[in-house]
Amino acid sequence: MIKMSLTVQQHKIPQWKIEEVKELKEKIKQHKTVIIASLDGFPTDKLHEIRKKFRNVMEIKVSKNKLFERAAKESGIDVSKIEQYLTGTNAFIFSNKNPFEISLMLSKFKLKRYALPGDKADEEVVIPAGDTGIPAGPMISVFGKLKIPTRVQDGKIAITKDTVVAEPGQPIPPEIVPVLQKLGIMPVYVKLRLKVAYHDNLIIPGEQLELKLDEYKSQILESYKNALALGVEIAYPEPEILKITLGKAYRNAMALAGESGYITPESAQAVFSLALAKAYALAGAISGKVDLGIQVPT
Amino acid sequence: MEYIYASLLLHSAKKDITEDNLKNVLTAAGVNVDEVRVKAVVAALKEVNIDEVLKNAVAMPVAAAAPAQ
Amino acid sequence: MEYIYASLLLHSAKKDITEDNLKNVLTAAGVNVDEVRVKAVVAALKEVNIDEVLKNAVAMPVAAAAPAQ
Amino acid sequence: MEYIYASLLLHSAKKDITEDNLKNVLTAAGVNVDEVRVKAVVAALKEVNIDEVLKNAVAMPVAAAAPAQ
Amino acid sequence: MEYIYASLLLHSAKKDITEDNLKNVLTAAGVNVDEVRVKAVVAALKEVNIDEVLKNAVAMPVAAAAPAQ
Amino acid sequence: MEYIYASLLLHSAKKDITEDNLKNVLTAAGVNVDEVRVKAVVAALKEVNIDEVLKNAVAMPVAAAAPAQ
Amino acid sequence: MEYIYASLLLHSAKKDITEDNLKNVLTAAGVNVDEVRVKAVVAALKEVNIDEVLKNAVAMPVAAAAPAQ
Repeated sequence: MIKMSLTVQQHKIPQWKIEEVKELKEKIKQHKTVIIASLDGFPTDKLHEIRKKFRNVMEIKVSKNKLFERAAKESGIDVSKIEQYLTGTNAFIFSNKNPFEISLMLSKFKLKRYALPGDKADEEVVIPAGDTGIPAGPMISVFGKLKIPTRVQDGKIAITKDTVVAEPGQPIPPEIVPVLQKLGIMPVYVKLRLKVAYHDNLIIPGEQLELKLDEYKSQILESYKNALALGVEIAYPEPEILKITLGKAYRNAMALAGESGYITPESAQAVFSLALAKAYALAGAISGKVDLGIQVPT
Repeated sequence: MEYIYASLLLHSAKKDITEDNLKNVLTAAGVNVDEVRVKAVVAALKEVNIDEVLKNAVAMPVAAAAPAQ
Repeated sequence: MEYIYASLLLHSAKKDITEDNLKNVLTAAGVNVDEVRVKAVVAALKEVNIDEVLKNAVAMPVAAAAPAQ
Repeated sequence: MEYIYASLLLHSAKKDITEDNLKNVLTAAGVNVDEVRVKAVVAALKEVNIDEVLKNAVAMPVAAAAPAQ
Repeated sequence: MEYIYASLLLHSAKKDITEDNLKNVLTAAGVNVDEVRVKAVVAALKEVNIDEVLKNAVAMPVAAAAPAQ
Repeated sequence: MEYIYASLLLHSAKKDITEDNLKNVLTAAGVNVDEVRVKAVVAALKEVNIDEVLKNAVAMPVAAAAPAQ
Repeated sequence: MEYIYASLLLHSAKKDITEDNLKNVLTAAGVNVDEVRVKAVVAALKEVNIDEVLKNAVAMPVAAAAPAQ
């Protein structure tokens, strides 16, 4: 008897953990998509902004990896495929949306933070003209070094002209970091890093979740061009394609007229343009050696 | 491209691009006329402003070609 | 350009561009055939490698004018 | 490019580009459907205005094509 | 353009562009299939080296003048 | 293109492009003159304002720079 | 440009561009021949692969003047 109760004692799990696993299980059950996002290096106050912005689309819960793993296992998820992502501090996102859509939404939502020394700018950093409220003192030489024009006004430093101190992608001069904070300028973006999505029994690694829309656009363009080219090739009778086919036929006709020297009021331009182009090319080829008494456009 | 050249020929001759006209021209050129295609081409061309298309085609490089051999 | 379109039609239909063929096509298109022109075109095209011309015409950069809106 | 062609086919047929529609088309074409890819394409194309992209393409030269052999 | 996209889808999936395949794809896309058109497209594409056409389509100078708005 | 070059030569020399002048130039160049073609060219040029055409041709970005040797 | 047109005429007629030939053509066109220039042109053209030059001239985008309207 005593032994048994000891065993129970050993496995006793705090009530809050039991509750949390239960809650996580509920959320897993209720949502088609579960995404594990890394909070390492992510300012926690920003999580609040994301929650607020997307509260109709997703739920975000910060929890311990062990608890999530247990909830996932008890929900029938093959944990072996996600345990590699259950390290560090994570947030768990629950949604019924396609995980790629979630990823797009999150990447389009620009969250900004103050710069830290060593950061690169994600957008142009401009020190605006106006009072800084900074007392005249050693900061004047910092501004001077960064070629920010200043003057002293009532004992405070005033910037006389909007000045760019970093272009996007450039490192932000560490000396200016405190000034940026003072002026309320947040030039660095923070993004929730999605590590993996679980959706409809599919495991989708984070790097795949990042949709390159430009690539899709260029593929659409290429496909369309291919379709038009193929359509033109078989003279597919559809207005969209016929327009191009007619143009091609017309240019063929002009080319043939030009090459055979067939003159009509319509083709004269093509015929003589071709002849002239050739004449000028030939003139150009010898213009260095012969004074032709003409000006050769080059 | 036969149907297209035939259509442009008619257009250039200021004739309507009708099924009959198209068939006549194609037949005269020894083309085995495909009725369905004729219908499709005539229908599609109704939606196209040929003069406009040709004008734009000219805005494009005037053709050319390798030197006649 | 009727004579050129008619020639291209014949070429495209893999028929020889002869005076007779050209006249037939043009007549079918309702064109009043000008014998001199027919002869001239047939003679001129004899000196031209049409396939070559067409290939180059098409391969050319068609720096499309943006459609004027 | 199968997924893109299938999507453009649906777009051209004025059908929604949904996972189910896309899978149906791809399967009919004998493509082994990759679920993840389908989801990615559907999500991406929700963000891309296909008509807009195509409109820009039309301003483009489509000279196209090898000479008919 | 549905018939063209469907053909390109099949080509891209390395399937033959046959009447049956084309019809399957179009039907799956919810297109009301026009038998005659299917026949015409399949016949026309038989004479075309699609890979060659696509190669040139891509090689085309994409002078994509964005339509001036 | 002989007939065109000969015409341009006459035009450039400020001579009328008449059948006789054209024949003279072509003969001097050793060309076997085809009367029909001469007639056709002279007749066609009557309908064309050569100065205008040449002006446009030159105004064009005829990027006809000599190939770098 | 008379000397160039005359040279192109000879080249196009597959005649050698010699001083005599050039003078003949120019004289036939009513041009007052400048002996020095004839010599210079003939000498310079000897060093030029005319076919090559013409081919390149043609391959160039002769971007036709867009119809101004």
